[in-house]
Amino acid sequence: MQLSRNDLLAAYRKMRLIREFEDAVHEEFSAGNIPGFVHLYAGEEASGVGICMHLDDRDAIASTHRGHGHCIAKGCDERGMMFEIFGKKDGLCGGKGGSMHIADLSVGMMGANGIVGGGPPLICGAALTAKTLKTGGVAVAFVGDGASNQGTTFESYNLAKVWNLPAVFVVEDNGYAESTASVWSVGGSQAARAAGFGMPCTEVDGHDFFAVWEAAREAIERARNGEGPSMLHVRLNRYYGHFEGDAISYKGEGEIERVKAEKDALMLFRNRVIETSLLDAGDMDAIDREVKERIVQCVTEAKAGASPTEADLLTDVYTSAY
Amino acid sequence: MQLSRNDLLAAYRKMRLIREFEDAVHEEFSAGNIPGFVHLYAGEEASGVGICMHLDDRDAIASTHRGHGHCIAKGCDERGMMFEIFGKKDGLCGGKGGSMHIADLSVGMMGANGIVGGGPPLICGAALTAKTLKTGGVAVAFVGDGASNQGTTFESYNLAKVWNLPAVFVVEDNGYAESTASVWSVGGSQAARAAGFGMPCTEVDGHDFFAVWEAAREAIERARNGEGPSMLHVRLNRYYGHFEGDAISYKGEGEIERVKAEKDALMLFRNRVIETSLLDAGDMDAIDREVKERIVQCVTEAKAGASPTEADLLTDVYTSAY
Amino acid sequence: MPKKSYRQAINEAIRQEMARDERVIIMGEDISGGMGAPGEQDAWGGPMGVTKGIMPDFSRDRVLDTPITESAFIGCAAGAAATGLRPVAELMFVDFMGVCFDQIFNQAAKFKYMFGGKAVTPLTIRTMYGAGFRAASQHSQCLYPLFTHIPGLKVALPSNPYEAKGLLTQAIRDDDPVIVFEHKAMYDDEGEVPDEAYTIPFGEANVTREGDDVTIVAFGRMVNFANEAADNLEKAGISCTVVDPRTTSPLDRDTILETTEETGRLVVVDEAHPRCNMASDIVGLVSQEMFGALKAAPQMVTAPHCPVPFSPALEDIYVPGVARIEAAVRQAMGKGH
Amino acid sequence: MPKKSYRQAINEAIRQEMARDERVIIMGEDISGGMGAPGEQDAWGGPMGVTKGIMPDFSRDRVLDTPITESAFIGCAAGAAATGLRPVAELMFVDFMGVCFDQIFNQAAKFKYMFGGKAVTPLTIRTMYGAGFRAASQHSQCLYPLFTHIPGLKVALPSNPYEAKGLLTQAIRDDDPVIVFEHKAMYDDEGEVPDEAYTIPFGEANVTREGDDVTIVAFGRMVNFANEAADNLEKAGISCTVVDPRTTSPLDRDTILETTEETGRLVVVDEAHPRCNMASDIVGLVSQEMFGALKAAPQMVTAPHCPVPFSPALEDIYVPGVARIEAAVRQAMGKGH
Ligand SMILES: Cc1ncc(C[n+]2csc(CCOP(=O)(O)OP(=O)(O)O)c2C)c(N)n1
Ligand SMILES: Cc1ncc(C[n+]2csc(CCOP(=O)(O)OP(=O)(O)O)c2C)c(N)n1
Ligand SMILES: [Mg+2]
Ligand SMILES: [Mg+2]
Repeated sequence: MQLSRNDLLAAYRKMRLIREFEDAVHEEFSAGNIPGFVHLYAGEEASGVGICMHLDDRDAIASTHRGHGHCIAKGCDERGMMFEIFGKKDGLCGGKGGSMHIADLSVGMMGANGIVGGGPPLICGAALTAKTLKTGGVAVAFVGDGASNQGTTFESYNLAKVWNLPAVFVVEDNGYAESTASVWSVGGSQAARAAGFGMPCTEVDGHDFFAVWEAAREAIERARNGEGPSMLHVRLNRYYGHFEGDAISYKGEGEIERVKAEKDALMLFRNRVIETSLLDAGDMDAIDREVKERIVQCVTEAKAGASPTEADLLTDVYTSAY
Repeated sequence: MQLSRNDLLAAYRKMRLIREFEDAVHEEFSAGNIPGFVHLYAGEEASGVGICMHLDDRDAIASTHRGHGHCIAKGCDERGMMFEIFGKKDGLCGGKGGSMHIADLSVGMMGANGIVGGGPPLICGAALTAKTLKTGGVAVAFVGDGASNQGTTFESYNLAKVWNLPAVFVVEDNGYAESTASVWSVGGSQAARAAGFGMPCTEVDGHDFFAVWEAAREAIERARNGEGPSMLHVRLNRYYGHFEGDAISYKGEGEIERVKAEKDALMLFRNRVIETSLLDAGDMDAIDREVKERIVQCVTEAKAGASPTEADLLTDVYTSAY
Repeated sequence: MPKKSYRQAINEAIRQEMARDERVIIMGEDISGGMGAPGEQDAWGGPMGVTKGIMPDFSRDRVLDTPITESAFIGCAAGAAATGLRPVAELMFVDFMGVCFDQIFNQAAKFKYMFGGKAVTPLTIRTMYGAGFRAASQHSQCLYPLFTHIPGLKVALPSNPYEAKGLLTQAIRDDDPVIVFEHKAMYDDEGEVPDEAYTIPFGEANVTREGDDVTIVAFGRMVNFANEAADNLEKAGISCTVVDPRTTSPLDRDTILETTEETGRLVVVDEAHPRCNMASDIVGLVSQEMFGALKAAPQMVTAPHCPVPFSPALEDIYVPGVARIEAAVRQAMGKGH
Repeated sequence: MPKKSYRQAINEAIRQEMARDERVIIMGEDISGGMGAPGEQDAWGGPMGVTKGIMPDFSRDRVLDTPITESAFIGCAAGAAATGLRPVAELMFVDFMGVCFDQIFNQAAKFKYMFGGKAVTPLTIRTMYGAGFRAASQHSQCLYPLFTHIPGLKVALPSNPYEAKGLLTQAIRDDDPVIVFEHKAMYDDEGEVPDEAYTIPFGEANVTREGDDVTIVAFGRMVNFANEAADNLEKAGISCTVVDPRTTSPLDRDTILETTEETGRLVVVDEAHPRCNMASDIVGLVSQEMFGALKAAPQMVTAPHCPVPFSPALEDIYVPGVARIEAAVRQAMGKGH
C-alpha cells in the first residue's frame, strides 16, 4: 500500500482542517462564545490523520476528551461538529453532547469521552462485533498518556489479547495529563507494558505523518488479518492548554514554541512532500485557503444556528416509549 | 538473615495449622455445618507462610476471598477465625464478616476480600502510611492469577511504582480463576507485566517454602530499604475446589493427586529439613498432633459458640452516633 | 403449562433468543467454564449453573468466557451493542458493579442522549442480587436503586420463573440497556413457564392478587413474601392487593396509583437499604400524586441501614420477611388489627 | 467576620487540619500540579484551584499528586485511613465514581461492619458535583443519592462557604468515611467564614429561615435557590421555612419532621435525578412518620430523568431553578397562590 497523490492531498487537507478547526474554537472560546470544557487537538494532527487514513466505514474508533481531531480524521462532518460545540440543535449530537461527546456511529466514530480510559473497553466491543459478524473491521482506541494509567485501559489490553480481537491501542503521549508529566506518571514504559500483555508495540514520532501512517498500517493490517491487538506509542505535543483556560505554566520555557518551530506536523509534511516533489506548495496553499474559508463559514453558521428547545430536553433518553 | 530452628518449627507449625484448619472447614462445610461461600487455601501454605514470616506488626497484608491461610500466616487467632466462619459472636469479626471478610488490623491483616482485585489499592494505602509515618513497615498484597487481570491491580502496580511505595505484590498463580485457566486468561506473563511497570519480579515455586521465603526476603527488604515495589510470581496449586461445592471437573485428570504426591508443600518441607538435619521427624510429628488437637478444639468450641443477636445487627456501622 | 425453575427459565430465554437472532451473544466469567483448562469444558455455566449447556449448542464464538475484568468486558458489551451485536453480559454479583459502573452509567446509559439520539445500545446485563445466602456484605446487596436512579437504564426484577423468562426475553429484544436483577435465592424456585418464547413488556406491573384493604407494592423476591403475607392476612380478614411492578425503570406509575387509590392504604416492600430506595420512591410518588387518598400512613418495609451481615442469626433478621410485611399491613390497618 | 469564597473556605479547612494533625494528607489528580514537569510546581491546585498553595506549605510528602488511577488512589486512601493516616482524597468530579466506586462502597464503607467494629476509617473524599457549568452528561451529575444509599458512608453537601469549612473540618476529624460534595458552580460564592477552625456536626440541619406556611427542604446549591425563592414568596405573602439538612447521611429527621409539622406543607428541592433520590427520601420519611400532618400534597422539585444536556439552552431548563421552587410552593399553598 502506497500513498497516492490524492491520499496526500486528503491527508494534508484533514490535518489542516483539524488545525483550523481548533484554532477557530480557541479563538471563539477566548472570546467567550463557547461554553463548557474544551480540549484542543492542535499539534497532534499527524496522529489522528495518519492512523484514520487506514480506516473505512467498517472500522471504529473511540476517542477521548480531546476528540475533535479524531472526529475529523474519522470522517465526522466538521460543520455538525462546530454546531455541536456551540450547543446548537443542528449539531452532530443535537447540542446535547458538546465538545466532549461528539460522536457519529454512522462513520464509526464511537464518541469523544469525558471519562479518561472510557474508550478502550468500548473498542474491544467494536472489535468483537467485527470479529463476530466477520465484517473485516478493525477498532482503534485513542488513549492519552494519562489514560494509559487507568485500569480500564490495561484490562482492555488483556481482553483484546486473550480474545485475539482486531484492535489497536494508540497511546498518544503528549507528555502531560493536565499538568502532570508522563515521565513521572507512567511507571515503566508503554512498550514494556505492551510486551507485558504479549502485544507488539511500535514507538513513533507523532509529528511525522509518514512515520505514523507506516506504523499504523502495520498494526491495522495485523489486526485485520486476525493476528490480534497491538499498540502504537505516539509521541507528540499539544499546542494549547489542557483545556481552554489553562495557563500552561507547568511546561518548560519555550517548550511549545520549540516544537512549533522544529517539528510542527503540518510543516514537516509540507517540507517532505515538497522536497520529494510529491506535491507542490500551490496544492497546499489552495487547501489552506479553502479550509480556512470552510471553517469561517462553519463558525458563522454555528453561531447563528438555533438552539434546541424545551421539547428536546426529554427526547433521546430511551429508544422506546418510557 | 537465616532461618533458625525456631523459625523452622514456627514455619512448619503455621503451614500445618493452615492445612488442618482448611481440612476441618472442608469437612464441616461438607457436613452442612458452615454457611455461605468458603474458599480454601489448602495446598498453598508455603506461599502465605514463606512470605509472612518476614513480616511483623508494622507490616500489613491484604488478602483475597481465599484468605484463611494468609490470616493464619499473618497472626490472626485461629480460634477467632473458626468462630467467625461459623458466624458466631466471638468470631474475629463478631460473626458479621464470615470467611470472606476475616480481618484483624491489630496484627496488620487488612482483610480477606470478596472483591477480586480489592486488595492491591488498600495495600498501597498501608504502604503510604508506613512511608509517611516512617514506621519502617512494608505492605503486601496477595493477588490471584485471576485477580492479576483486574484493572485495580494494574493501577496499584503503577501507583506503588511512581510513589515508590514499600509494597510487594504476590501473584499466587494456582493455575485457575474459578474454572478458567490462567494460561488462557493472562495475556503476556506476570514477569513481563511487572517489567511493564518497571518493577522487578521473581518467579518462584510456591510448593517450596524455602524458595518462597528467599524470594520474599529480597522483595521485602527492597521495599523496606525504600527501593520500591516488586512482584513475586508464585506458582502453586489449590487442593479443593474454587469454593466448597465445586466439582473441579475442569482440572486435568489426576492433576491434584499428582501435585499432592509430588510436591505437597508440607511434604517437601519435611523432607528437606529432615534431609538437611535441620529438624527431625519427631519435632514435626509433635506439631502435627498438637495442631490437630487445637483445630478440633476450635471447631468444637465454635460450633457451641453463641450467635450474635438482634442487638448486634445495627452496631459497628459507624464510629460515632448516627 | 410445563414447570421450570427460575434457572431453567433464564437459560431457555437466552437459548431461544440466541437461536432467533445470531447477533445475540453472551459473555461473562465462567458462564461456560473450563476455558483454557485441560478438563471438562462448559464445566460451570456460571457460578449457579444458569448458563450451563448453552456453549455446547452455540459454540465459544457466541458464548464468551472472560478474564476477571468487569470494566473491560461490560464496556466491551456496551461497545458491541453500539456497533451491531445484542450482547447479554453477566455481572456475576451486582455487588461487583463498583469496578465497572462507569461503563454502565456513563457510557451505555448515556450514548443515546449524548449522541443526540443516534446511538442504539441493545445491551442486556444479567446480574445476581439479594441477601439470604449467607454470602455476607460484598455478595448480598440489592443496589437496584442505584441503577434505577440513572436515566437511560432500564431495570427489571423478575419475581418468579415466568417473569424471568419473559422479562429477560424482552430485555434482549429491547434496544436500550437493561439490567436484569436475578435473586440468588430464587434459582431453584419452580413455576409454570411456556416453552415458546414470549416477552413481558417493561413498565407494566403485574397485580398478583386483588384486595380491598391494603395495596402492597413489592419488588423481586419480595413479591413472593408479599403474596405469602397476603395469604396469611386473608385468614385474619385483611384483604390485600399485591403489585409487582416488574421493572423499577420504567415504572408503572398508573397501576400503583390506581390500586392504591382503591384500597387507600399502601405498604411498599423493598429488600434494599432504606435510604433513596424504591420504597421511598413509591411513597414519594403516591404522596405527591394522590394526596388525601390514603387512609393511613404508608409503610416502608426495607432492609436496615447496615451492610448485610454474614451470621445466619443476623441475616435472618436483616432480610425483610413475611412477618414484617404482615406487621406493616396491620399497622396500616390501624388499631385492632 | 471575614468574607471568603467557597474555594478559600475549603482550602483553609484543609490547611488548618493539616497543621493540626500531621496524619492528615491530601491526594488527587493535579491537586498540586506540575508533578514531574519542567515548569511551575503547584501549577494547578486542582482543576478549580481549590487546593492551590497547600503543597508549597506542606511539601509533596503530604500533598500527593496522583496518576489518573482513581481505583488505586481512592483505595489507597481507604487503606491509609485504616492504617493510621487521615487522608483527604479528591475525586475530581463525582461523575468519575464509576471507575472507583468499589473502593468506596465495598471497602471503606464496610470495613467497620465486616470487621466486627474493629476498623476505623477516617477517610474524607472531596468531590465536585452538579450542573450549570455546561460540562455535559459526564461532568455534571449529582449522584449523592447513590452514596446516601450506602450504609457506612456519611455524605455532606455544604451550601455556602461557612458550611464548606465547617463540614469539611468535621469530615476530616470524623472517624468514618465521609464524602463531601462541593458544587462546581459555588467556588466563587462568598460568605462570612471565621478564621479559626470550627466544625459543624453531622446530622444537624440548619434552618436558614423560619416561616409559617411551607417548609422547603433543599440540598447543597439548591439551598441558595430555596432561600431566593423564599425571599420572592415573602413579598407575595407566603412565608417559608427553609431547611438545609447539610448532610444527607446522617439525616436530621427530627428537624425536618418538626418544621414540616409546623407549616403543614412540604417542598423538597433536590438537584439530582428524580428516581430514588433525596426528594423521595424526604417525602417518604415525612409521609410515613407524620401521616395526616400535611395540609397539601408534598412537592418534589428535581432535575428530570435524563442525562445532563450540554447546550446552555437545555441545561438552563434542566437545573431546578428558583422559578420552579416558587411554583412548587404555590402549588403546595393551593388555589389562589
Ligand atoms: C476517570 C477520569 N479521571 C479524571 C478525569 C479528568 N481529566 C480529564 S482529561 C485528564 C488528563 C488526561 O491526560 P491524557 O490521557 O494524557 O490526555 P491529554 O489530555 O494529554 O490528551 C484528566 C485527569 C476524567 N475526565 N476522567
Ligand atoms: C470483582 C469480582 N469479580 C468476580 C468475582 C467472583 N470471583 C470470586 S473468586 C474468583 C476467581 C479468582 O481467581 P484467582 O484470582 O485466581 O484466585 P483463586 O480463587 O485462584 O485463589 C472470581 C471470578 C469477585 N468476587 N469479584
Ligand atoms: Mg497527555
Ligand atoms: Mg487462581
